Amino acid sequence: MSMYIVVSIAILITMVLALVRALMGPSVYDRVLAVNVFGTKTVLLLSVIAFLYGRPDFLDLALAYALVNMVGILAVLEYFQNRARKNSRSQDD
Amino acid sequence: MNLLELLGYFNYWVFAIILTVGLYAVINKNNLIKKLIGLSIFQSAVFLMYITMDKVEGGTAPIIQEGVEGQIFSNPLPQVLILTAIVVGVSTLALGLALVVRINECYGTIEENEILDAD
Amino acid sequence: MIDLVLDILSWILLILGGACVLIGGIGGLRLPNFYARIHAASLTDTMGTILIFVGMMLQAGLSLATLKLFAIMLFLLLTGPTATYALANTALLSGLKPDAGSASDELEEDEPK
Amino acid sequence: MIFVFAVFLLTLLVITAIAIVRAKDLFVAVMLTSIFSLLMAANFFILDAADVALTEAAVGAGVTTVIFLCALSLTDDREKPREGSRWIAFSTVGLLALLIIYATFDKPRLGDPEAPVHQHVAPWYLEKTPEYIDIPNVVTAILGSFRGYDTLGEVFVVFAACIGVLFILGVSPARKTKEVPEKDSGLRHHLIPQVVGRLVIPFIVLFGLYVQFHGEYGPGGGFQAGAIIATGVILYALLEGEASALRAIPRSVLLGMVVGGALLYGGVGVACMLLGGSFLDYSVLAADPVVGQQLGILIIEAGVGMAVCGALLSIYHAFAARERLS
Repeated sequence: MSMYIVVSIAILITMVLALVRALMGPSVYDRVLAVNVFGTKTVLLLSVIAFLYGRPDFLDLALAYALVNMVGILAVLEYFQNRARKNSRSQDD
Repeated sequence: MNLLELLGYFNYWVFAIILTVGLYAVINKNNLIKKLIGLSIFQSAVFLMYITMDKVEGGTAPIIQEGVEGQIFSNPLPQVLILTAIVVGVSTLALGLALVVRINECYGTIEENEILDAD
Repeated sequence: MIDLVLDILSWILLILGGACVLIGGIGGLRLPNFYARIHAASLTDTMGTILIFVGMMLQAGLSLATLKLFAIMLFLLLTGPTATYALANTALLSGLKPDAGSASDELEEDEPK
Repeated sequence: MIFVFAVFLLTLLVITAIAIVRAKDLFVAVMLTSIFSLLMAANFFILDAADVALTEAAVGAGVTTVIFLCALSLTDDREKPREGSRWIAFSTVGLLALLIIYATFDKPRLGDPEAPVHQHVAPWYLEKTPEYIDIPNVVTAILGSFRGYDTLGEVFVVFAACIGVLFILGVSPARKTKEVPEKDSGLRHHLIPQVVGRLVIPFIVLFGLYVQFHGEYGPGGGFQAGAIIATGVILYALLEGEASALRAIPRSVLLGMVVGGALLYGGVGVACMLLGGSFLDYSVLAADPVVGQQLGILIIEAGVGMAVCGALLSIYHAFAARERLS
């Protein structure tokens, strides 16, 4: 049981570090990277806590995050791509 | 009142702070999208309060396990209310954003004071 | 006897995994520029994930939980690096140059066009 | 120990909320919102609300971010600084916070089994679910059967919001410039996301179906499943361009799903009335009342899943199509 606690403390500290990076920036990409790290850390934390509670049937949650997390980052990629295209078009006009 | 008992109220304090932070964004920001973000923070604070109330000491999620006797379950009712509210929250947020997009097309800005000046 | 060995093994794996996650987190905060920080993030995304999940799988034994843990690990290993790739690509296309000469990108405060 | 984790995560939640409001760049605010949602889900999970955490996971990580980013690329992502004093708002809000904190001292403390919430109705639900409905997940039982009216109302709110978005964004934009050519749309030029995305999409949809039909035994149900499947289709739209996603699932099918899901739910209620029961009383659907209840919950969950999935996808397409045209 105690090893789960040790691991979750490590994950929690990493979450804080990622949050600091997300708040500091400096570039937007750093913030997006921090969001990504935060997402994977949440997956780890949820799985570890499911074991800590002794109810491994709740791993579904972590599975949902593992599958869905990438969509947000890809949406960011498309957002930047669209913005670059819009900027280049408005320069053409 | 010892420390642990005080910490028992911590969830409610966080609820109060997040609620007012969201409210601040709604009343004091000019940007309409920022207002909507504030509204969704406000909403999350309410979710947090409901879910805080469902916790029972030593309890577990209200899913009955076969072959385990004498389990304490947390209160399922607030969970049902909030579960539906989250999805409804996203769809109403989308409605608000749609309005903002249309406003931006008509006025060319999403700052509230500039819109009021334009009228 | 087997139980004890499994316990010790999963202890070691979980501790190592926690250490990897932590090192990656510190790296993500301390390294000087964006492209360097991506490397730190990849450490937590891959090595930390593998070690922690294998450690938990050893604890779970042969059950549905192990299968789910394996699935989560697989998807994290697939999606994590993809997301990082997408991010690095975006940054490069938007003009954030990986410059070996300058150690810091603090000057590029505003995001490039 | 878990309790300490909860305090820790809640502190991070407060910091994130303040940072969101302070952020000048709206894109940064949206990114921080997704961290906020992750923290929220972890807190829900620690507070024993597995179903709610799954909903937050399904909605917060994918759909919310995508819709926000769509709206941002249609408007402006810079917030203009505000002139004038903000002390009035600040002091009002601060006073309100102090008032609420003062009021919380009358509340029962976290986890108190004697709290008034736990005395009424809820014990009855927990006790009677095995007898009347006989499914392990009490949350699904309450959602589908005991408080079926409530859920019906929520489904109609989602339906109405979807119709509203379609009305507001359905008007064709005034200034039409040239459309983005199809081969440039989406992330077609990025090989790695393409390959991995194509690999992951079937699993997302499969997991969505698992959540839909496993909702009676574990965390899950129609709301979560609808959101997860919608996320899978949105991923396809991001990779292949919005137009080809619309070709795969046309708009009429999406609208049919929204209307059909809501009608299916209402129809089950009417069927119950025709079979001699009252509205949404599933016991009459089969010879054995327990089997009837289970059948009813299965059907209405399917209706909810269809309606939510259709609504979220219609909303996404309404935003994305506008982006493509303007």
